Amino acid sequence: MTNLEPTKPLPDSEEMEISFGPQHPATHGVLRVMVKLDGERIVDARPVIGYLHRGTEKIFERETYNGAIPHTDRMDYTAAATNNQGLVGAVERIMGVTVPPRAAYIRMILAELQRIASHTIWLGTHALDIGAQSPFFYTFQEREKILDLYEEYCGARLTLNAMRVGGLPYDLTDGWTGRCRAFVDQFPARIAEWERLLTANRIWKLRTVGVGVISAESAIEWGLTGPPLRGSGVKWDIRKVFPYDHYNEVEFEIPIGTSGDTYDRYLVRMEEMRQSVRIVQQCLAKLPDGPVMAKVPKVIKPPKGEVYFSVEGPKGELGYYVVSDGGASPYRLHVRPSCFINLQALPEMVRGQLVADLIAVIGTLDIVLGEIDR
Amino acid sequence: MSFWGFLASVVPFELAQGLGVTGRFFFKRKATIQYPEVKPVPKDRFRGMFGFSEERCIVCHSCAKACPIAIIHIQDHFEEVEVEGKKRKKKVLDRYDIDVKRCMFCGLCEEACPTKPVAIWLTTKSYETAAYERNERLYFTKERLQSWDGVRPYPGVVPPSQGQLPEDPTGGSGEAKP
Amino acid sequence: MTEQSNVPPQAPAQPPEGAAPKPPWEEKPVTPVPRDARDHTVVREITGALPDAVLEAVEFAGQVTVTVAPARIVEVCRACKERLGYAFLVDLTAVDWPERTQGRFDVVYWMHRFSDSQRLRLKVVVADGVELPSVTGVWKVANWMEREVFDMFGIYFADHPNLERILTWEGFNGHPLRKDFPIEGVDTGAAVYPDVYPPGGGPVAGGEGES
Amino acid sequence: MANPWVAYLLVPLVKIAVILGVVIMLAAYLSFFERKILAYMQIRIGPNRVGPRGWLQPIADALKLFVKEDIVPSRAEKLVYLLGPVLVTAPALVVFSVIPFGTSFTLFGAEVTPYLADVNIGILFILGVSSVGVYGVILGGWASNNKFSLMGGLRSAAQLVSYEVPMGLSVVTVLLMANSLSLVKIVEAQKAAGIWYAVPGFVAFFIYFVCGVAETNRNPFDLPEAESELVAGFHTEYSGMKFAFYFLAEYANMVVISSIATVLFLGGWLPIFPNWLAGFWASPAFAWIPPVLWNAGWFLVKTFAFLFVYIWFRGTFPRYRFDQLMALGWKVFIPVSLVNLMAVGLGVLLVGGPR
Repeated sequence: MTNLEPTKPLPDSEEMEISFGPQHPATHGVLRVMVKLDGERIVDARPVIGYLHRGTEKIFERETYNGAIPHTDRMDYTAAATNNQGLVGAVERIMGVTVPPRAAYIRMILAELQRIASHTIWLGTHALDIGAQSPFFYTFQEREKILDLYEEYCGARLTLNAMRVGGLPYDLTDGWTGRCRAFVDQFPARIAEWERLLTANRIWKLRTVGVGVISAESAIEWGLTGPPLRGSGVKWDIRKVFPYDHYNEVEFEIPIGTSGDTYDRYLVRMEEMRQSVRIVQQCLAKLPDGPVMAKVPKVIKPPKGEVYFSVEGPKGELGYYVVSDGGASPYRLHVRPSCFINLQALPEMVRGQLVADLIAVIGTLDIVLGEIDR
Repeated sequence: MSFWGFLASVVPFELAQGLGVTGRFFFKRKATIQYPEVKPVPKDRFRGMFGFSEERCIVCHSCAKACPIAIIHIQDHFEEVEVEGKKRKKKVLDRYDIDVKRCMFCGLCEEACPTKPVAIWLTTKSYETAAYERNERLYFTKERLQSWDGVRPYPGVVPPSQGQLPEDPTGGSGEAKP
Repeated sequence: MTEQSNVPPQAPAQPPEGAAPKPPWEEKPVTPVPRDARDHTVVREITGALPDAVLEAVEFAGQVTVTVAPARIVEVCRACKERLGYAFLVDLTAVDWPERTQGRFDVVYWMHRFSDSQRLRLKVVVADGVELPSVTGVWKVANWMEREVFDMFGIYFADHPNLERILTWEGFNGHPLRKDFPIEGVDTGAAVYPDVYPPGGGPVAGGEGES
Repeated sequence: MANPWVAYLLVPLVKIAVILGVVIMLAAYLSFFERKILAYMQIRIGPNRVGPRGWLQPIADALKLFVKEDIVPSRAEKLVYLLGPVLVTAPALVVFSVIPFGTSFTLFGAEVTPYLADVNIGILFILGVSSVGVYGVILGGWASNNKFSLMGGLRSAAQLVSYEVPMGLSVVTVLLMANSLSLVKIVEAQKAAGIWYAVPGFVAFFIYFVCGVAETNRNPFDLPEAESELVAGFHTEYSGMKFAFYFLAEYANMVVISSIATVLFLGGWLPIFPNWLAGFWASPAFAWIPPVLWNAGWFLVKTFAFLFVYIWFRGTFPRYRFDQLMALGWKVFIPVSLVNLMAVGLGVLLVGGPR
C-alpha cells in the first residue's frame, strides 16, 4: 500500500495546485505549502515561509547580550531553554567564561526538561494531525507539569529567559529538585501509556511506516539534524560530539532509526524522551552546591572575534554565530535554525506521496514557524 | 509466520489495547481548572503585573536600559532637597511609564534594579491584565503603576498602593501597611 | 572534543602561593585571542588539496576560519566535500562590514566532517553588487541558506536555481540585515492602519514607542 | 378507526412529527454526548456552561447556528450549493420511517405501531435511501468551488460507494438467517430463534459496524472531512444553517446506522436474553413501565451503546489514509464478507435455516 514511487503525471491528468496554509489546521502555524496535486498524489510541494518573520537577527544587533536572551525565547517558542542555552553558550565561549558546575547542571536539567516538553508537544500535534485526538491532551497534561517546574524556577512558563551569560539568574527554589525528581520518575510510565496507544496500532503504522522516507545520504545532503537525521540512522548528537555544559559527565544513548521513515522518527523521539529522563535523573543526583553565576562584568563586552556555538535543540542542531566588534551589542548574531533547514527537505520527502502523507511529514519534521521565520 | 503472529495481524488486539487506554482515562480525574471561579495559583517567582515604588526608585535608569524592547520611559529632573540640614541635589521622577501591552515579562528590569528592596518587581502573581482598550488601559504611568488602577490583583495580593513588598509577593494580607 | 566545550583552552593563571586556587568561574574570564592557523592540521589539509586557495587562516576560541577567494569558493567547497570529507554544510550566512574597503560582506560557510567531528569555517569577502558563485551544486542544503543571505544582505549568487526572497515578501524594498538598513522602517507603500494612526504616526515612526 | 382521515393522515402526521422531533433532538444531544464523552476520555470536562452541567449546550449551538450569517461563496454554484445540505439531510431523516422502535401498542383504544411503516422491503429501502445522501455530499463539495471541498466530496463519494458493498453483503447474511426483508420480522425472527444475530453472524456484525463507521465518515474513516488534511472537507465553505444541516445529517446518520445495527444484530427492542430471562423481565419490578417505553428504552440503550463505541473510536484511533481506506474496503472487507455470506448460507442450509 505504500509502494508509491514518484510517478510521471498521466497523459490525461489534470494537475491542480492547492495552497496548504498559511491558515490551515495542520501546518503548525503559518507555514504555507504550495502543493501540486495529481488527484491525491503530490507532484510537487513548495514551502512558502516568512509569514512570521520578525527580524530577530536585526533586533539582536541593537540588544545587549543579556537583552537578546528574551528574543531567543520567541524563536522556537516550544523550546525556550535550549535556545537560551545556545546563546549564552556562544557568548561564554567568545568571552572565555567558565560556568560554575551547579549552573551548568541546572542548565542541563532545564534543557532536558525542555526537550521532553518539546517532544510532548510534537507527539500531541503529530498524532492529532494523523487523526488521533486524545494523545494531544495526554501529552499536554505532562507538559503542564514541566511548565509548572519552570514557573517555579524562573517565573515564566513558556518564554523562560532562564539563563544569563555566565550562569543563571536564580538558584533553584527549595524542594524544586524533589518535585523535578518526582516528575521524571513518573514520566516513563506516561510514555509507556502513549506508546500503548500508538506504537503497535496498525492504523498508526500504516500512516507512518514508509512515509516521508529519507536516506542517510540524502539527509546529510539536505542538512537535516536532530531526530530527522537520527531517524535515518546517522548517530549524531551535538551533546555527544561537542559536549557542552557537562554532557560528557552523564550517560545517555543516542537512539537511531534504520529506515528513515516517519515511524522511525517517532520511535527515535520517544526514546529521546526516555534518555532525557535519564539525563535529568543523573543531573539531579550529581547536582553540586556552589554559586550559579560566574564572575562576569555587569556590561558584557566580549572581545573582537567570531564564534559559532551549537547545542542539540529538540528539533536539531541549534547554532549561534556571534560576531563581536568589542561592543556591548553583538555586531552580528546569526542563528542556525534547525527547523528552517529541516523544512527544506520537505519537497524531497513528500514527492510522489499522498496529501495525507504531507501532513504526516510536516508533523514528523517537528517544525516551529517561530524559528523558521525568526 | 507463527500462529500467534498471524492471529495478532488479523485480530486487532492492539486497537483494543488503545481503546483500553482511552477507556481508563475516561474515569480518571479531569485536569480542567474552571478558570473564572477557580484560579490557577502562580508560583512565588511568577512574573505577573508590575509593582512599582516611587519612594525606593533612585532614578538610575537601569531598568530602562536593561529592557530589551525599550518600553520603560523615564524622565527626571534635579530638585534641591534638605537632608539632615545639608542641601543636596536629588533626582526626582517626572515620568515613569511602562508600555505593558508590549511587555514580554522577561524580568530583566527587576534584575537590573540596584535598590534593595527593588523598586520595580514582577512577582505580584497578578496576571489578569487583559483590557479592551490596549492603548489606554495597558499603558501605565507611574501613578497607575502604584495605584494599580484597572488591574485586578490576584486574590490575597495587596496592590502596591497598599504597601506590597517584593519580598512578600502575596502581600501578607494580614499585615499590609495602610 | 574540545571544539566547543565551555572550558577555555588555556589553563587559568597560577594562583599565588599559599592561597587555595580559585575555581575558574571566580577568576576573571580568560578571553581567547586570535592566532594565525596556517600550520593547523585542518588548514594543512586544504593547502594539500588546493595549494594556493587559502588566503588567510585564523584560529579563534578553538575554531578555524579559512579565507578563500570568492571566485574559487565552489572549487574549495567541492574539494572539501569530496576529498576532505566535509559532507555536511552546517550553516551559511553573511556579515556586513560597510566601512571595509576590500569588500563589504563576509560570506561564511561552516561545514562538518563526520569521521572525526571536525568543523571548518570558510570565509569569502565579497563586494557589494558582485555575484558570488552558488554552492547549491555542492550541498543541496545551501539552497535556502543562500536565499536567506540574498534576502537579508542582497548578495547575489550565480547559478542558484531559485534565487528569490524567502523571509520577506516579493517586492520588499531593501535588505534588512545590512547595517545601513533603516531600522525605523522603510516606506513599503502600504498604508498602515490609516484610520487608526494619523499621518506621520503609526507604529513605525513617531508612535508612542518613542521616548 | 371510524374516520379514515384519522388513520391515513392524522396518525402518520403525528408519528412523523414525533419521530422527527425525537430524531433531531437525539442528533443534537448526540453531539453533546460526543463532546462530553470525548472530553472525559481526554481528561477534560467538556461543555458545562450552558444550563446545568451543560445540558442546554445543543440548544445553544442550534440557536447560534440559526442566527449566524449564512455565507454563500461568491463563486459558488448557488442552486447546487443550496441543494447539498437538503440532499444530505432528507435521506438521513427519511430512513427513520421504517425503523421499528417497538411492538404495536394501544393508545386511546386504537392500535398504534411505534414506527411509520413496516415496509416489507425495509432493508432495501434503507440501503437505497441512505445512499442518496452521498449526492448531497459530493454536490455540496463541488458547488462550493473550493479545492478542499471538492476533494472531500470526491473522497466521500468513493468511500461511501466502496463501503456500501461489504455493508450490504453483511446485511444479506442477516436476511438469510431471518428470511425476511422487513425489519419488524427480523426482530421477531431473532425472538423466535432465541438468539441475537450478532452471535451467529459475528463476522457480519463486525463488518457491518466498521462499514457503518466508514459510511458515516467517522474516525478512523473520517477522510472526507479530515480536519488536518482538508480543513473541513466538503463542508468547508458552509456556514450557519446549511452547516447545521450537514452536522445534523452526520449525527442522524450515526443514529441510523446504530439503530439498524440494533435491529439487525442486537434484537431491536427486545430486552437482553428475551427468552432465557423471560421470567425475570416479566417480573412485577418492570411491570409498571408502559410497554412502549419499555421497548423504546431497550432500543435506545442498545443504540447508545453503539454510539458510545463510535465516540470511543473517535477518541482513540488515528485516521486511515485514503488509499489504505480503499484497500481495506476492497481487498479485505468485500472478500471477507463474501466468504462470510457463503459460510452463513451453508450454515443456514445445514442447521435447517429459517422456520
